[in-house]
Parts: sequence; C-alpha cells; structure tokens
Amino acid sequence: MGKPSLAVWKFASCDGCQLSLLDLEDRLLDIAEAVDIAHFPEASTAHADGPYTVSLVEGSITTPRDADRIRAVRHQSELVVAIGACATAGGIQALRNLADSDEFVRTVYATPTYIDSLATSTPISDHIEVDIELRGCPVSKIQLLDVVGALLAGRKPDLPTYPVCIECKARGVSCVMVAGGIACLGPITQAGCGAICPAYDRGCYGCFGPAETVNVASLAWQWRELGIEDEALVRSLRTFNTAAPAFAAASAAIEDR
Amino acid sequence: MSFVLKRSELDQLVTVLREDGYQVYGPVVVDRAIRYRRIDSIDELAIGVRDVQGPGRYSLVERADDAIFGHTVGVTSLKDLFFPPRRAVWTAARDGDSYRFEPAAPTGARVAVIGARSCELAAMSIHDTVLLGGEYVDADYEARRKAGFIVSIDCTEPGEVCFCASMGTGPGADGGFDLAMTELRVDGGWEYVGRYGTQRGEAILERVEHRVPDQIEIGQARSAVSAAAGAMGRELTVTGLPEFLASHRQHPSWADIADRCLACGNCTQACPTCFCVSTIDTSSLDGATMTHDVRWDSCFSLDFSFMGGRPQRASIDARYRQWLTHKLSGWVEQFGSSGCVGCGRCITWCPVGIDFTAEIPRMMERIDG
Amino acid sequence: MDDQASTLIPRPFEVVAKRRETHDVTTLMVEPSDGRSCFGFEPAQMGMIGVPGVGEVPISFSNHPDTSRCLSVTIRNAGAVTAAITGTEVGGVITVRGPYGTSWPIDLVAGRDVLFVAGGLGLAPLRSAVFAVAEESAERGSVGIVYGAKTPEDMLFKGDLEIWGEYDDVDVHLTVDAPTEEWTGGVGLVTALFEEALDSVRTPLVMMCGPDLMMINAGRDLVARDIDPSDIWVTLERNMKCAVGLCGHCQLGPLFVCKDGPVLRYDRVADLLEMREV
Amino acid sequence: MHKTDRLRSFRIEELTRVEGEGALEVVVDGDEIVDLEFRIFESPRFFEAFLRGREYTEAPDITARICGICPVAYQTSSINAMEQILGIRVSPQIRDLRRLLYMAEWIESHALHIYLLHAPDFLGFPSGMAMAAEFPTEVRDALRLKSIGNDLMACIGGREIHPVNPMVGGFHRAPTPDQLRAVEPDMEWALEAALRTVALVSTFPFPELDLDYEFVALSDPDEYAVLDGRIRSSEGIDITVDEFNDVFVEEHVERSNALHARIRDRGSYHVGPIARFNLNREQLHPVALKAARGIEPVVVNPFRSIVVRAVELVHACATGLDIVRRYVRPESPAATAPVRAGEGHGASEAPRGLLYHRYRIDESGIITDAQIVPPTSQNQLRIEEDLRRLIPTILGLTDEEMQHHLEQAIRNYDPCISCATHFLDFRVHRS
Ligand SMILES: Cc1cc2nc3c(=O)[nH]c(=O)nc-3n(C[C@H](O)[C@H](O)[C@H](O)COP(=O)(O)OP(=O)(O)OC[C@H]3O[C@@H](n4cnc5c(N)ncnc54)[C@H](O)[C@@H]3O)c2cc1C
Ligand code: SF4
Ligand code: SF4
Ligand code: SF4
Repeated sequence: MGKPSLAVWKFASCDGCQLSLLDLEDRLLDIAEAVDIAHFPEASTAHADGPYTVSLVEGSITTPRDADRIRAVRHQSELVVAIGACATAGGIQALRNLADSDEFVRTVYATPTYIDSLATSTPISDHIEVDIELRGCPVSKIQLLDVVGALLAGRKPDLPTYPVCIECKARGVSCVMVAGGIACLGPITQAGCGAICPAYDRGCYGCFGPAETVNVASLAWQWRELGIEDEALVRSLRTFNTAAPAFAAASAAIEDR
Repeated sequence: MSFVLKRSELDQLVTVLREDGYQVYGPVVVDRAIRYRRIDSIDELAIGVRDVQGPGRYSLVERADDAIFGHTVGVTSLKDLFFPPRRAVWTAARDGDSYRFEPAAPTGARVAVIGARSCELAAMSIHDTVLLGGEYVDADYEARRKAGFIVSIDCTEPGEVCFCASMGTGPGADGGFDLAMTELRVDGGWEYVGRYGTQRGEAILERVEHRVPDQIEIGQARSAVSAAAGAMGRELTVTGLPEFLASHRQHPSWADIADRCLACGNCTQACPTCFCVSTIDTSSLDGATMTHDVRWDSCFSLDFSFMGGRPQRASIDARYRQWLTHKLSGWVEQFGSSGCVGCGRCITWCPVGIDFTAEIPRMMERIDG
Repeated sequence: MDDQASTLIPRPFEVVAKRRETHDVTTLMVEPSDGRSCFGFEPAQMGMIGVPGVGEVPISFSNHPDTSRCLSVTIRNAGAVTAAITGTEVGGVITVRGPYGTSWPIDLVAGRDVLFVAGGLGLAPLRSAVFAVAEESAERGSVGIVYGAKTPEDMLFKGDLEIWGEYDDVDVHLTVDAPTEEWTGGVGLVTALFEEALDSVRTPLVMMCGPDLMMINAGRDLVARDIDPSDIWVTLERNMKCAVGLCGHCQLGPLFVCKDGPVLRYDRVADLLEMREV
Repeated sequence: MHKTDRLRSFRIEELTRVEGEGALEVVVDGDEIVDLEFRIFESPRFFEAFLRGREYTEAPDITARICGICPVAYQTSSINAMEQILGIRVSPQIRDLRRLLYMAEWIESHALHIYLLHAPDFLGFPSGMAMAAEFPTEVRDALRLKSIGNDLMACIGGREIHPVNPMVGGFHRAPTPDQLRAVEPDMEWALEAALRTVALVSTFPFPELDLDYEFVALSDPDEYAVLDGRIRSSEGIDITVDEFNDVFVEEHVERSNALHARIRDRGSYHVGPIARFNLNREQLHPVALKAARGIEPVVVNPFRSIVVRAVELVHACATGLDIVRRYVRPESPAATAPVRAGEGHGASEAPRGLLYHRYRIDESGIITDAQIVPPTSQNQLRIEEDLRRLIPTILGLTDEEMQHHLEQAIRNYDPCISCATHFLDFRVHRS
C-alpha cells in the first residue's frame, strides 16, 4: 500500500492557515515522512496529479473560476478538509455579503473591471461536500496536526464544539468578563485555540466561529450590563466568521431589536 | 496539640517543604484574580488584598492591613492541582500486530498547598469518595493525593457568595489537612495559630521554629472562626432539597433559567467537585505509539450526552437541570453527600451571574404560591 | 485477580474469527493475546472495546457465557471506533477491558416463564441470556422471544433464532417494520406481538433491550397487560467513556448506567425514561 | 538546445513557493518580448471597504488578516496611524516589546523564505522539505530558527499567526520577564544559526544581473528602521510618512487583481531587504554589520537578496536578544488617550518591504476611510521590469531552464500575493 497523499489548495484567504502547516516546524519532516505531499504550491514546486487521499482547502469561494476549481478538487480527493474561517464560514471577505441588502435593490454584481468577482464570499461547504472542518482565523496548528494524525490512524479528530470558556478555565485564566468587565465572546465561540485572548487579558473576538450553543440574547444582556452597546456586539459578530449561520442570525437579530 | 507561628516562621515552613521536594502552591494575585500558583516564599502570596465577589462579578481591593489570607477562594481550586485539566491514563507502543501498554507514570510532582480553605478540603474529600471510594479508582488522582501536603487556613472573613456554613463544610476545617491555621492579628503583627492533622504534618512542623499557644490565643482563633460562620454572604436550605429537585424535573423555572444560561460550562469547570471527564486518544504520525488521555468535560457540552445519533440533552434547560440536580440531589444518592460545598465559585464565575441560591427559593415559591 | 488500577488499562485480544451478521453488523470472536487467561462475564455485562490510537467504546458481550476461552462482540458500524474495531481482520488485535456492569436476573428465572423482548441490535446483549435460560436453566418455565428489526435483512443471529425456536417450550415471534415479499413473520412494532407471545408465557419475567423509545412503549404496553413493573428488566445505553463510574457521562437521574446498570429494573427507571432529555 | 522557431511562449500557470497565487505569461518573438504579464489572480478581498464603519481599535485585528505571513507588519502600521491620530506616544519599554515582536516576525519570515522557498532554487530542489535528504542539518536548523521566531511571536503575541496581543497604545498584556528570559538560550542559538546562514547562502551561485533601481525604505538616524521613520530613497526622496501619497501613486492595471505603485512622474521602485540594506546598512546591529563585511556596498543584483535577507536575519536575532536581555515589564501594558477625529498615516518595514496605511476616523472613533499599500504591489512593476531585463540574457536556455530562472527571479522578491490583493473597492451596479 502506498503512502497517503496530501494536497493543499488555496482560495480567497491570507495564507495563514496553510502557513500553519509549515509552522509545525519540528513535526514537518515527520509529516513529510508519513504522507506524500503531492501538491502544495506555497512550499513546493513539485506537483503530482491526483487523485489525492486528503485535500486541505484554505480560503473562501469568491470568483466563478474558484467555484469551478473547488469542484475539481472534490473530484480528485478522497477526503476534503476545510481549514480556517475563510474556508468554513467565508472569512472576513464575507462582509461583502451584507452589501446585498435592501439598498441595492436588484441584481448586485461587480463592475466590469472586476467582473471576475462574485457578489458573495462563501464557505467551501456551500459548494461541495466537506469531510472535516477546522475552525479558526487562523486554525490551531495543534488541531491541524491532530487532524493529520487522526486521518492516518482512522480516528475522529479531537475537535470539541463546546465554547472557549471550557478551555479558559482549564488554562486557569481568571475570566476577563467577570474579573475585568471586558466584553468577551468566549461563551458563544467554539473552543480550539486554547483560550488565547483571555490569557492575554482581552476578550475573545470570536475567531473560531460559533460554538455548539449560542445564547446571544443572554450575552447581549450581560454586555449591556458592562456598558457595551449593541452596535459593538453586532460588529464583534461580523468579523472573521460573519457569515457563519449562528453569528449571522444573531447579529441580524440584535440589529432588529 | 497545637502551635503558633510568626510570619517569618510561616516562610520557614515553605522552605522546609521545598527542601523536602514539594512544589509549594499558594493563593497568588495573577492578572485580575487570586489563583493557586507555585511559590518560593510567602512574599509572593496575595498579601493585603481582599476579593469582592458577586454573581458574575469579581474584583480585588486593597486591604487596610497586610493579612496574607484576608480573602476567600480564588478562581482555581485544589481540583486544578490534584485533578488537573488533562493527563494521560496509559500509553501504548505498537509492534506489528501487538501492543504493549503502560499505565501513565505517576507524576513526580509532590504538591504542597498553603492556604487551602475548609470548603476545598470538603470538596477534596468528596473527590476521595468519588474517585477512590468505589470499586475502580483513579490511579493518577490517588498518586497525587498520597503525595500531597495540605496546609489549611480557616476563613475568618467569608465573602458575599460563600455559603459553606449552610453546607456544613466550613468556615473552619476539621479534617483533611496536614496542618491547619487561623491567621490572627496580634499587637500589630500576625500570628498563625495552628493545629496538627497528621503525623506527617507534625514531622514537618518539627523542623520549623514555633511555640505552643496559650489558651487565650486558641480561644481567639476559635471565636474568629465561629464569628465567620454567622457572617456568610449567602445561605441555602438543604433539608428536603434533594427530594424537591428529584421530583421537579419538569418545573417551569428550568426554562426561565435557560433563557439566561449560556451553557458555557464555567460553573462546572470552576466547581471544585465537578469531576466529569472525556477521553482522548492520540497516536504518533507513524502509528508506533499511542496515548489515552482524560480531559475535563462538562455536562453543559452537547457531546457529553451524545447517544443514538444525537445529544440526549439538547436543550439548555435539560443541561442546566442535569447539572444542578446532579450536584444537589443525585449526588446524595450516589455518594452520600451533596456535591456542593458552598464555595460560591459557580455564582461568581458564571459570566451572566446565575445564582442557584437565589433560583432555588424562587422555584420552591413558585410551587407553593 | 487484577489489581483495581490496572483493570482500567486495556488488554490486547486477538481476533480469531469474524462473522458478518448484516450489512453493518459484524461479530468478532476474540482471545487474549497477552498470555493471560480470558475473564468470565455474566449475561448483559459489557466491556470497553477499542483500537489503540482510535478509541474505545462500550459493547456488550454476545457469546454464550460459559465459553470461557474467548469472547464475542457483535458490533454495528456506527462511527470511527466501531469501524476500526469491525475493520480489524482475523489475526489482528483489538483491546478489551471489563467486564463491567450489572447482568440479567438469571437467578430469578427458577420456576418462572420468561419473555425476552429485543429491538434491533438489542438482541446482542440478550443473546447470552437466551443461551443461559433456554439451554441451561432446568427449572425455567416457558420462554417467549419477541424480536423486531427494521427489515428481514437487519435481523441478527438468524441461525440462533431458528435453533431457539426448536427448543421445548420456546416460542420465537419476529416482526419487521418493512417486510420483503418472502417475509412470513409479523409486521410492525414489537408490541403488536405481545398478545400472541403472552399466550404461551404467563406473568413472565421480562428481559428487554432496544432503543429507548421501543422500551418506553413496550414497557407501557406490558404494564397495561398487568405485568408487574418489578418483573420487567431492561438494559440501557448511554454515552460512556470509562464504564466504571469515573467519567460522569452515563448518568440517568441519580443512576450511573455503567455501574448501576446497564441492566436495571423497569420500575426504577420508567419515570426517567419517559421524561424528556434526562 | 536552441530553438529554431522564432515564437516561443511560456506560461507558468501557478507560481510556486510564493505566498498567494499568481501566474506568469511571456511571449517572445526572436529576441523580442511581445507580451509579458506577471498576473495576480488571487481573488480581491476588499479590506479598505470593510474597514469603513469599524471602530479604530479593530484595525490591527482586521488588517492582520490581509496576510498570514506578516500580520505583525499590518498591525504595526495600522497602530502607528491610529496612535498618530490620537496623539499617543508609547513608553520605551512598549516600543522595545513591539520591536521584539516585529523581529520575531522577521526571523520567522526570513527563515521561511531563505530556506524553504528560495534556497531550493539555488540548490536545485523542488522544496525545502525535499532538501532535507541531502542537507539534513541545514533544514533542521532552518526549521528550528523558524520555530524560535514563531515561539517568540506566540510568547509576546499569544500566537504565531494573527497575534492577539498588540493593540493601539501598546499591548493587552505585557509578558513577564520570566517568560522572555526563558527564550534567551534559544535566541542565542538562533543568532549563531543566522550567522551560519549568511556563510551558507554567500556560497550560492548567483546569476549575473545588475539593475539600476530606485530603492525606497524607512530610515531613522538612530536605528535600522523597522517600526517607523522617514521614507527615503536612493534618488533623494526624503519625506515623512504623511507625505506618502504626494510622492507615490497606485494604479489599477488591467487583468490583475492588484494595484501597482510607482513614483509620481518617475516610475517603478524597489522596496524590501535590499532597499533597507542599501539605504541603512550602517545602522545594522554591529554583529550583523560585521557579518555583512563581504557584501558589496550597494547590492544591485536581485538574486543576491537572499544574502541580504540572511544578514537581516542576523540583525533580527541580535536585536531581539538585546531586547530580551534588557527587558523590564512596562508599568502599564498600553497607553490610552481619548478618541478624537482625524487622519493618520503609519508605515513600517514588513519582511518584504515598506507597508503604508492611512486612516480617517470620526469623533466617535469610527473609521471613515482607509488606504493600505503593501510591499508586493510596490514591487510588482519592478518584478516585471526585472523579467524583461532577464529574458534576453537567458534566451539560449531550454524552456524548462528558462522557466526556472524566471520563477527564481520572481522569488527574489519573496512576493506576497495575498498582501497585494487586499485592496479593491467593492463597487456595485444598480439596475
Ligand atoms: C452498555 C452499552 C452496550 C452497548 N452494546 C453494544 C453492542 O453490543 N453492539 C453495538 O454495536 N453497540 C453497542 N453499544 C453502542 C456503542 O457503544 C456505540 O455504537 C459506539 O460507542 C459508537 O462509537 P463510534 O465511535 O463508532 O461512533 P461515533 O461516531 O462516536 O458515534 C456513533 C453513534 O454511537 C453512539 N455513541 C458514541 N459514543 C458513544 C459512547 N461513548 N457510548 C455510547 N454510545 C456512544 C452515538 O449514539 C452515535 O450516534 C453499547 C452501548 C452501551 C452504552
Ligand atoms: S474570559 Fe471569556 S472565555 Fe474565559 S471564561 Fe470568561 S467569558 Fe468565558
Ligand atoms: S480567544 Fe477567541 S478570538 Fe482569541 S484566539 Fe481564541 S477563538 Fe480566537
Ligand atoms: S456547586 Fe457551586 S458553590 Fe457548590 S461547590 Fe460547586 S462551585 Fe462551589
């Protein structure tokens, strides 16, 4: 049996998530040992044609060409792993989706110069079936390594969907919202980062997207208690995961209040 | 048998423990709150500060004096030290088609804690029952517990969310420690009027300068603690409570609480008795070695009750009900005591300040009224 | 006996035989490969079965409880861990620790009629009990077996069902949700067969295993037919990570399904089962 | 091998070992280049449009997402601009910490580029990972260097990519002296490894190519400018950052999703390590200056950028080590000031060169206008011009060899295409 092969693909993104793979430094050579890195243009000129065992896909779909390209990736890949907020929720560039509002009454499309750009930025799962989604802006390299290991071993990767608060307490951090009156999205944001922001004395700003349970009405109430206006909460929900359904619905609901 | 230490002698105690290979932990101000942290000297402790706690609120204020233990429980508890958030259970090495299993090596760390409160000792005794009292034991916990050394400090100034007196777990410790002390202000200085809990405690104290207290000092220490019992910030009526909760699983109040509950799990993580864990299996990339870890989990997570293709407890109210009913009711049936020791952490560290000592009377009233 | 701590460490077992039961259910027969002897178990007890680096899950032992040399487990491929276990070939190694939990009340069988009720995969934990009762228990009365599955293809242990049906005083009643043309048994829920089953077994001791919903309905139905709730025994399934009461996952009200169960008396759990999301 | 047909065309469908996605199309007729297009098809991401309506405090977090390779540069330039508006001046300790974080990013980025992206060109490998078989020590050292940069970023910033700690006014939380002291041994090792890197890359065979560039970089009389300074050029430009738009213009070039920058009425210019080195060499850390002894006074061969990058790696390690050693925790991690309306400009030296930001905010701190000019769009014209100059000298080579040279020439710039496509305004048509 041959080694499993790995391909890395890029769509609209900042490159940070695929850089996380190179950032695995001390494990990088082990990975190169365990899998054939068949297509990874950022790191290698060598290219092998598909099919690939695993494709890591970074970035969101923002052009018609990319919409075609991602289907081709699916055809050539046994497993597709979407990595990062762009690939799993459309990324910050999905803020453009909001421009599609009442103001622009009918068809919304780009000027001829930029005709190549779609009016929306959408996650990979809007276009093809995705096997695993790795959250984060950027992804956690620990989770990325775990996914590679899990796929090799045939186990379910350890990607908890509970909120950041769980990791925050495990890290022994004193909650910044309770002890500092600082607005924090941790209670509605999916864990995975290891509660970096609270550990650095700031509130979580939601870069891992919505947690499994999102009670934004209650959080909004608490933020108001802390003297933070609803507009600020709406802005917080509209960043790197603005188009994630739970955040999109929550921000719209608060705006409608 | 009892003893008195001066402040400098308390520091000697730290030195002696360190000489014996203990990692000494005590309450330290870190960022915005008090938590257990490793110390080399008592100078690093949270001296001269007092914590102000309330539902979803915590802040530190300066004290007029320089008491070392003039505060209540911090954000972390003994659980963090003896039942850490993640640890290995076993590792395996693969050789062709066979495996060799090794129980995870017991941690070499011997932990000594200075400043454990009576509610925390009660919580640890609950952990002893849960994790060591049954047919199967948590070997890692057992090893840490056996190696650990506890210096307890009685509470003389309970906080706003404390209700240990209701739970019968404080404010003074009556067991579960190696040494216990009451911090007393005497003639502008400080004295630590103490008692022995174990022979091990006695042997350590032998090596620290100390003297024997007179009856007045012992009396002062006692009355400071009993005064504290009457100054609790909160109370909870526990008589009939387990039965009430067990028979009101369909109470409308659960849904009301669920409107506010974030299901973030902070209460379970901060609680010194919550012990639920999940397992995590990992392997090296070449498949040659594997580890099986446990990690704190929470009954507020959806995956916790995943079964038959979906979570058993999908709604927030079902998850909140599970937590509270287990803690205050099911626990009694399972382990012979309440699962709550009245430390108030779940009240303070709930980001939206849900306080069951207020919710429960409201629930009972709703039935009566 | 093992010391307590080490029983939480899995033991390697070699797969010595493998049988496909249905399109997604496989039975594995396994033997210890660490040179130590196999442990015995009581019917309905379970083990934590796993593959190192993948995970371990609770599975009931499905073999005749007297075969002491090896164990068998009958597993539906439901996810990553069960896929890894059932994907292990003969000669390969999986891990087992156990046995855990309570067992069927075989000691109450003497002098009684017995009704076994199974839904779907629920026949697996009942199989060892059927062997023990139908074959071994000399003082037993009549035995009824009511078994429901989605389709005829999903029926487990078809060979066993045939053999059991040939025993004296044992009646087998089968039903499916979606019949094929050749199907001659009943159609519909297991409860639809109670009437005919209870003809030959009177005020029986009931042992039941299946999805929660089936047990709720069947329990209600049996009680309505004047069967004493304290004569009904069920085996429950809940998420489990340790199977020995240390992980907290399997709680049902005040019960730990792993150590207070999986076999529990119906009157102890009926309320909790009926209630939403307990 | 010499081709007989006159018309040759090359298409590099997907440039590799660069950050982001670009293509190159070249058509030559005999000795004449009829078409040359360095095309960026990375999709536009409209950052300037998103920034409007956001609070000024959000700019560092949002602009970081333009580029995962140099987020600290984006954070720093935006923070500089906002601090100018608010009139914030930070303490020397905070400035030190910022410089340390920036040096950490340089270490990571330069180590990545030198070893994993660029060196394979000189040594004839498809990738850094493939080099490991023949150069195991070098590759392991490279990965360790890179990880030391990353660990330092994670220590100060919270994580390697898109650090969470920097903010307008300073940091959310200053590291403890213990945390920084812990990295000291690694930094000492890194400095040695960086010096070895200079020695190694100096031995590479460099194709001949001398170009007359106008070099542009930040300059500061007191230090090798990174965090701020005046914008200077080798042809006499010497302006404050505020005057950027007076001297430089950006224009949209057809078929590319990136803007190209040029000097008004003059033409292309070059930013990046060579520009910094040529303009500010004397301010290098003494250890780096010494390591640069063998290098020509003015580097004009773009292929030698790898040597300059190695010297900068030494500079980053040595400067970082100094800061680590003298670190005292700032009294307060951040300076604050009341919000006021205004316009601010900020620049800093990203690993790939000058990065300019301009913002306007209103009295409640909401951004009303934003402009970002990343290094790659400033170098883009230069890249094309380099290729035009290079092609006639390599026409004798096979297609394959020629393609390899062209790619290598592009990689001289370590172009970051993700950065280059941050910009376009998102316009909509109403029907
Ligand atoms: C006491 C008991 C006896 C069981 N006996 C058998 C048996 O004899 N044969 C058999 O095929 N199955 C049995 N099961 C169910 C079996 O444990 C699950 O199917 C298995 O855990 C699925 O794991 P997975 O990783 O393959 O699937 P996953 O992908 O994790 O999940 C697939 C399904 O399995 C269930 N599940 C997941 N994790 C657990 C867990 N830790 N505990 C319980 N259920 C879980 C969920 O319902 C889920 O829908 C038993 C369960 C219990 C509690
Ligand atoms: S700081 Fe944020 S993530 Fe941490 S416990 Fe508090 S609310 Fe949750
Ligand atoms: S705390 Fe929140 S914003 Fe910060 S890194 Fe984690 S998920 Fe992202
Ligand atoms: S339930 Fe709350 S008050 Fe009781 S011990 Fe746990 S955290 Fe403390």
